[in-house]
Amino acid sequence: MALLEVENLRTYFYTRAGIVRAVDNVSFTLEQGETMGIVGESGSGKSVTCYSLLGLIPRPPGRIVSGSALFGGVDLLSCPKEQLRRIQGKRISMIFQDPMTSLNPYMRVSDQLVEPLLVHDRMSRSQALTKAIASLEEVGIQDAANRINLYPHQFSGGMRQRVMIAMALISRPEILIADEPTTALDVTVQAQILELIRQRQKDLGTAVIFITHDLGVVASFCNRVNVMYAGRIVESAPTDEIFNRPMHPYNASLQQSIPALHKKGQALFTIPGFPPDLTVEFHGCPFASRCAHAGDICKEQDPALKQIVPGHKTSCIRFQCGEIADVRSKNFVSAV
Amino acid sequence: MIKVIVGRLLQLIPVLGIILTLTFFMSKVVPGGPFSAERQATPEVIAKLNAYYGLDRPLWEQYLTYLGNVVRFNFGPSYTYQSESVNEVIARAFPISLQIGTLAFCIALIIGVTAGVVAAANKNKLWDYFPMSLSMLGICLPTFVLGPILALVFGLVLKLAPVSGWYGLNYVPFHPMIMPAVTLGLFYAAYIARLTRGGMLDILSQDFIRTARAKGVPDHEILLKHALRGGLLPVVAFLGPAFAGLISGSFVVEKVFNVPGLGQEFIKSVFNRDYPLILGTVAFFGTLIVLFNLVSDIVQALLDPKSRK
Amino acid sequence: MATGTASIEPAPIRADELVQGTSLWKDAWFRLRKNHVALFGLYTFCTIALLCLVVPFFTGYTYEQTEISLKASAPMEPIFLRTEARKAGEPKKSFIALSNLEDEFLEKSQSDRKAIVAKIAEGEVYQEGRNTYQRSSQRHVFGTDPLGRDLLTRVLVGGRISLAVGFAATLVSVCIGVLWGATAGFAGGKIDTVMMRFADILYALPFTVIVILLMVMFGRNFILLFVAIGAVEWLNMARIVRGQIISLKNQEFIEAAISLGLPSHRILFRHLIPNVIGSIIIYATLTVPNVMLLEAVLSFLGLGVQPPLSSWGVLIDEGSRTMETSIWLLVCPAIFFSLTLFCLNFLGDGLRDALDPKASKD
Amino acid sequence: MSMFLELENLKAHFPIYRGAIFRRQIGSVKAVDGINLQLRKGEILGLVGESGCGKSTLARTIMQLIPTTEGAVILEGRNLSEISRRAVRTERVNFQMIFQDPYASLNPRMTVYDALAEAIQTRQQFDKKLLLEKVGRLMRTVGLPANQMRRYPHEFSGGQRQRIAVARALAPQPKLIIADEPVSALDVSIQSQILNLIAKLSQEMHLTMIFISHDISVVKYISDRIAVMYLGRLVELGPATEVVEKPLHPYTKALVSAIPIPDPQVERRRQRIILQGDPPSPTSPPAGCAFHPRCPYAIAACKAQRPELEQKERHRFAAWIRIGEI
Amino acid sequence: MLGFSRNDMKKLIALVALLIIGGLVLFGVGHTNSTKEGYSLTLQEANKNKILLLTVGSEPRTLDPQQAQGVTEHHIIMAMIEGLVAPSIDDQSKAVPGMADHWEHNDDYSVWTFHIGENRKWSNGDPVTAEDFVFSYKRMLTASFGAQYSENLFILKGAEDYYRGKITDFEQVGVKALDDHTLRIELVGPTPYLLSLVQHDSWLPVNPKAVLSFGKIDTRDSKWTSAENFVANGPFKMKSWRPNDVIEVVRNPLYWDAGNVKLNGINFYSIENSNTGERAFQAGQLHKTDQVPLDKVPYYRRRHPDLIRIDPYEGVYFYRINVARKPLDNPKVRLALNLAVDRDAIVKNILREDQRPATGYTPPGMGDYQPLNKIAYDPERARQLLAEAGYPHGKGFPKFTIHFNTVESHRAIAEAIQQMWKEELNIDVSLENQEWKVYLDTQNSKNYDLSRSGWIGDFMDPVTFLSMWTTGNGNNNTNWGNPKFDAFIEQAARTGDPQARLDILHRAEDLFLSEPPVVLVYWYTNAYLLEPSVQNWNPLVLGNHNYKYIDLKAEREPAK
Repeated sequence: MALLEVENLRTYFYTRAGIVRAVDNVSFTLEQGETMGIVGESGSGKSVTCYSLLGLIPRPPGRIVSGSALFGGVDLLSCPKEQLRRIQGKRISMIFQDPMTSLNPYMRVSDQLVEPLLVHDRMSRSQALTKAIASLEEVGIQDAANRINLYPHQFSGGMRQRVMIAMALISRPEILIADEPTTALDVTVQAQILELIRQRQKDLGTAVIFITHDLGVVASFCNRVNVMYAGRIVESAPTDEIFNRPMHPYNASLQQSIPALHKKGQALFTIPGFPPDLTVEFHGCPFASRCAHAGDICKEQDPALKQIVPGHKTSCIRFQCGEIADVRSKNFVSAV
Repeated sequence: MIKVIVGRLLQLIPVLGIILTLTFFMSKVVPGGPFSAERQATPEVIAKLNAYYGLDRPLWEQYLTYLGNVVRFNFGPSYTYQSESVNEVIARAFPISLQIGTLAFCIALIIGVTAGVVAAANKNKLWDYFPMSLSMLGICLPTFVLGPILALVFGLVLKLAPVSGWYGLNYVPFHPMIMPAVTLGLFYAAYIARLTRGGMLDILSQDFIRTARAKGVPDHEILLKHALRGGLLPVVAFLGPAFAGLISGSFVVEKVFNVPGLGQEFIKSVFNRDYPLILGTVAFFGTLIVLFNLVSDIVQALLDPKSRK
Repeated sequence: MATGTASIEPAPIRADELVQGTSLWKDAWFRLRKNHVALFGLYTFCTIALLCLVVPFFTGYTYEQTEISLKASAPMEPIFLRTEARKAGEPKKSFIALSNLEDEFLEKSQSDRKAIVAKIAEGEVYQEGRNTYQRSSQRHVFGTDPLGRDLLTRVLVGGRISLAVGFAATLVSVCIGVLWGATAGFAGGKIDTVMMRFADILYALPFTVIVILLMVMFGRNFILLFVAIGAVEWLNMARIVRGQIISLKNQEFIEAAISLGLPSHRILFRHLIPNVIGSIIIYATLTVPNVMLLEAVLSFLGLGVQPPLSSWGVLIDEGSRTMETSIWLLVCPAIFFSLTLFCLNFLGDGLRDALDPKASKD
Repeated sequence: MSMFLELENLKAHFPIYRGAIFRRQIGSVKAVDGINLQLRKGEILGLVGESGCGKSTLARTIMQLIPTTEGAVILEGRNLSEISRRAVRTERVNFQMIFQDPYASLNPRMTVYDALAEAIQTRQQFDKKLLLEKVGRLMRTVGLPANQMRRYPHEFSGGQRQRIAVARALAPQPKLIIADEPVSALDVSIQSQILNLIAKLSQEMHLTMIFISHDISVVKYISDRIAVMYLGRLVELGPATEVVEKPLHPYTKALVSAIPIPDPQVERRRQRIILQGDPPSPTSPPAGCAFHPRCPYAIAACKAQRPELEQKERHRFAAWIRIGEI
Repeated sequence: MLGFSRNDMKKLIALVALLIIGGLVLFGVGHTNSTKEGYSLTLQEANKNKILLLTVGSEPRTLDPQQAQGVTEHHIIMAMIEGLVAPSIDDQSKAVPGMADHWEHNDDYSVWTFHIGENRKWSNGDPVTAEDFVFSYKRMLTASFGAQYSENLFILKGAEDYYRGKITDFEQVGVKALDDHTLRIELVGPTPYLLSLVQHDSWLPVNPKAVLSFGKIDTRDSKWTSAENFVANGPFKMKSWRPNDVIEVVRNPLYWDAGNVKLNGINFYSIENSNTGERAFQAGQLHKTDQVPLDKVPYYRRRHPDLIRIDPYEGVYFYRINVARKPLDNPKVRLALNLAVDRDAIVKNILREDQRPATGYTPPGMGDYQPLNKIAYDPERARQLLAEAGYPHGKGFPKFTIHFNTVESHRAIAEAIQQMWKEELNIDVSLENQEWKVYLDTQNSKNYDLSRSGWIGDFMDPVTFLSMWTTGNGNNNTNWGNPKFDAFIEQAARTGDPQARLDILHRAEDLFLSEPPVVLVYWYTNAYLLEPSVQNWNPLVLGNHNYKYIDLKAEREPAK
């Protein structure tokens, strides 16, 4: 049985401008110990998906409209608050994008580190502290015994993200959700952090849901990738497949527009237009208006994620029907 | 830290210098003298009195002499209290204001912070509007209305506390300072409630609260452990001036409950043209404000690790 | 510029084709409209202001017109006309309230008094000595004050004064505070240090002192009252504006404006100040009730407006003294006063939520 | 030949004070510490480096938004650091900046029309009708529908806002544009639109540009030459493709290597250089070569000697003492 | 947002409750011990212990009788310092022995001899001697001391010359200690009202030793009046003085008539706000208030007539008219203004304390002097006079201003009068209230049109009211002056026959009121609240109560 099974998750935000369908019918499964990437642009619903799982959707205005997320027999979306709380930080942990704001600036690092242990394991403070120092050392912070008493602002960005990781992993969770953990960091530090997460995952056997907008990071890091667009998963496949055999035009276009693949002077491949306004209810494929391959059917029929080859699903209707075989844009010549 | 404190204390010197200078000349410009009375004394008597207190000398000379005395912490004799010096007046009246102020401060803090926290935790729900409306009463009714009403209800109807004066414990366990303090405290509670609510809402929308929730920290712990410390920062910034205000600005309450505090003393000194006492109290209050601002800055620094050095 | 980019010159733009944007103000207004409490505050406040402005013309009384024989009469209390025969000249007419008839017939027994009053109330003319009594059609919705003046009119006219003081003083404080704070914040460096040090010193002056000294010094001039209060209240405004300006100053759009070579005054007035107006409005909304309270305290100290003009502060002060005997003298102005403060405070809080850029998403 | 823009030993230091009463300077943040650069007209220079390395400070120093501590910014032969503030103001139309955050770089209280009209009028006053026309044309140039000009920035998406920002920078018809991370806040699919726009416009209008980014692949795509900055100093300078494909300085190597490539096979094969630790603080930079604490090739001499930017090959410069050795 | 679970709410409330209770306990405990010693009193306890609790209004500025200026000080000093003679229990025109056992005077009342009793002692044990009085009067007349009431002693022969430095030898002043127990007073003219005069603060003795041990004879801010240093010769001596709160006096065992003193002590509270005082009275914290809030008067009269007392009082309330200003320089205008004031209505509707409408200037009760009945409400005549003065129907009458100090009743009266003149005479008047000292400044510098005033008599003789209106008198302040009036006053001072003297004063006042520089309003009464348990508190015109007669009924009074 899969570790986590999410089905038909819908999370809407009821705002003044209208109902934002931030996550619209998302289903996926996570296996033990695997690293699953969720890729998408900002506003595609990748963070909201994970926040929904941990009950972190601010309500109002957010509300989980439907769906289930089975984790060890418990439905995370409908279980009592208290039960969910006992899972949060204990069996499922999360690290966030911005280490500058995600640590409480008014509390010592030590107090924040031991909190999951105190809250969940009823450990004594001194015991918890020993464990916290050990976990800080494990994420590569030297002189942990002293530095644990500092405040977050006394750490650099990379160090803070290490603290976040230590804190998330301190109670050895089964799932780690990493929400763009490297986006706010410098490229050189980003590499360190990725390496660290990879390392810790190997040590602890934790399953990781890795949220990012950077296809490059996905390529180096994940076993399996879900590509999200406009609140839906449009393609889901093992990493190699995603890159070598894209089955959704959006995925393909994303890869094609990366500057590194272009020659100087050659115009970059662009996806025309903008992502759709999620407050407007629309029919058909949300990507249709920007898609080079779109046909009439795309605007009429609601797409559904379908498995094409084992482990590889796409929601592209025309691909499903076999109308197109290569979703890549023709007028693009790779430089690589 | 100590350097900062010393620096701030040294700032007192120019601040007081300017305050005293301003007040000195301002009070001299005000019409009416300390010795005018309904039954007018003869010009000779007035002249004698002016000579006695050195008020016949040129203004700049009076000013210089005064500054000279102030440097030696001698604020001169009071004209109103003929057997007391300004220092003695302050020494006897200030402890009373301080006691009332402190109690009022505690009341304001308890009511205000509680109301603010409850309101912030229930944003835009009944438990937001209810405590906020309740605490708002304190600033919607002037103290000189709230005071008599409290006196009427608790003093005359319920007979729980004396309605006037400062002479000990008539009604155990209620002390005569409770009612003035409550009146005063309610006024500040409203401000504190509002600041707490704002500060808490601000903190509660921060990313690190989300982190704490992701850790599975229970709600009340998030509120009291994670949010309160940062949420109270704006309150602390307000407390310095507020405490100074509580102590110096309590004259209305002191008048209503006939408490012999310094606030009343100050107002009287202005009405009596008791120049030394005006200057003395103004200087004293000025010092208090500077001091309490300093204290609130220190507390802020203690609460906010980022500003600590 | 961009010559030859478009091979076909597009048709000229017509003004009516332009899509009109919704400014942040409109946006904030939409948010405010969602906030029922704030909206209630706004509407109630407007209603009160409108009442104060218009109704005194229609009450039939003026605020200073005394009817001293009437004394304090309760709201809607029946009022009798007493006609006193005089030795020479016209008979003298005066009004008397039902409750004050007791004074007139003090020596009579209670049952006698009751009978007489009932008779007059039914419209009969009652004669006693040189006086005749009959029911009058005069009505006082809020009753009258001890000098027999119509309380409704006085409360509403007093409201004009209080609101005028509140707003004028706030205006003064906004003008000084914004200019001072914006200049200090924008100029920065030594100018900033000097200007803010000066404000610090004023801040350390117990501010009620200054107002009292000013009031004592210059008498009870109406204009001066709010100038004095405003001149004292601007300090906080200056601090807030300065803080905002400093944080805005480092924003990229200000750097962009500087990069365009715009003159300082244009940057200040076109780019910086419009962006702090939100804070200014919020703080101003909260200053108005503060000023009104301060005016009330001054009234309590006997430093308020000149009689026979009154303000809510004066009326409440008078009313609080007669709390036990004629409670309406306190309640009527206090309701107006408290309601206004309540509304302004809630409106201020609502505005804070509405104008807060962070809240712009929901 | 005289250069379009010359930076001569440009320094921007921020003093650090201590003490409440007697403030004394106890040091300075050397955000920009002696930069020498020349740009030809029409050239696009890419500037890469991590956050805090002084890229943005350099940009603002050139823009005269931050006073220069030392050195000179010479634009078309005029030393901007020496002329009066008033003169700088009139000079500003000639150099414009595009900022990183399209949400912060536009005045939220001004409509697009107001913002662009203001920028256009810095060079010349126009009557209302003509102005409307010009704003409309400008909007079309950057690919925005002209009928949207009465709207406010918050009504546009991030990409559209960045287009407005580009339009505003172009409005005074500048000769030099400094683009400070113009695409790093944007989504991948939008990023390429803006990059295309900037590339197209700079070519058409023959703009000289300094393009700042932390993403070496973006810089490589858009610029003619690349300058790599580390802790306020240039460590490498050279033609774009060469610098990326054959980096000379170990820091450049690390930067190139740190960028994940969206190809799992390549990623798996690739030998990555993972630098240790964080970039040091510019308050107290390490002695000698600032990079030595993180450098995998550091030797004792690196601690002692601060290498200057030297020409190593044709058009290529680097500041590394072991350049011939490895 | 975060929702509060019920459990959390409970915890929070418990925490808050704990804090509040903790705070209260802390403060309670902190104060229980410090204030035990007999300082707290309820009315029943006070009755039982015979301690009178009363308020005297504002805080006294000093308890040095020779510097005292006001009624407040006087009421407290009365308890501790006794003059040559003392007030009687119920008749202000009579005097009972004080320090003087008996006394006599010559035929024209210009030389008086007081015989000081043998058993008269200061509270420090010293005997009271005639020399003490001489010292006291010398102190009063020492110019550098700056006593406000020095003038009161100018009726002593040579006193004014000594004060002005024309003579330096005090021996030449008309006060002599013939021996330890005989004091002879020589006056400049006949003074039949001397016995009333010497009860005034300015004539009270002080203990030379006490005064001189804390300074020189002319030291003003001397410490001798503080609680521990005060030397009394009256029925009570000082126990404690907490400024702005309370002055406690207790029975003086060395007082010559100590056996007849009924009370064990008096607490004089200073409660400035009359509403606070009234609340304190209601709450059973006071036996007597100094006044009744204006609006409470009808309430008490109707509901608790047993608690409210309204005594006649020797004072007149009027407006000063600045006769230097047009058109107020015209006596007809001034008379018209007087005649258009409906005093009855003011007294009946605004003040309601049984004040009498002032028909003349000098109030009733000044010995045998009959008050004048000259000014009445006669709007018809007022209009006529105004027309004669050139302002028919108030046409062309310039707008003028009434100045008054900030007190509610002043305002109410001014507002009423404003309205009356508007209605009766069609004259527009504006009001300006001023803070007390500014008001005094305005009045003293004669920078006003009309200025509210009042005058309280110091002793039982019309002179205390009329002498102020002589030309250029420091208390005149109206620019009014009439040589004829001055001559009358001068003549009265030289007349020894009491009746003839009063006639002259009558004629003076009549002249004064025929061209009045004042607008008369009313003659004062003194309304106050008094617990029925207080005995022998009789209405006295000057309000001088000899506290030794006052007693308290120990039993519980009927509930209010």
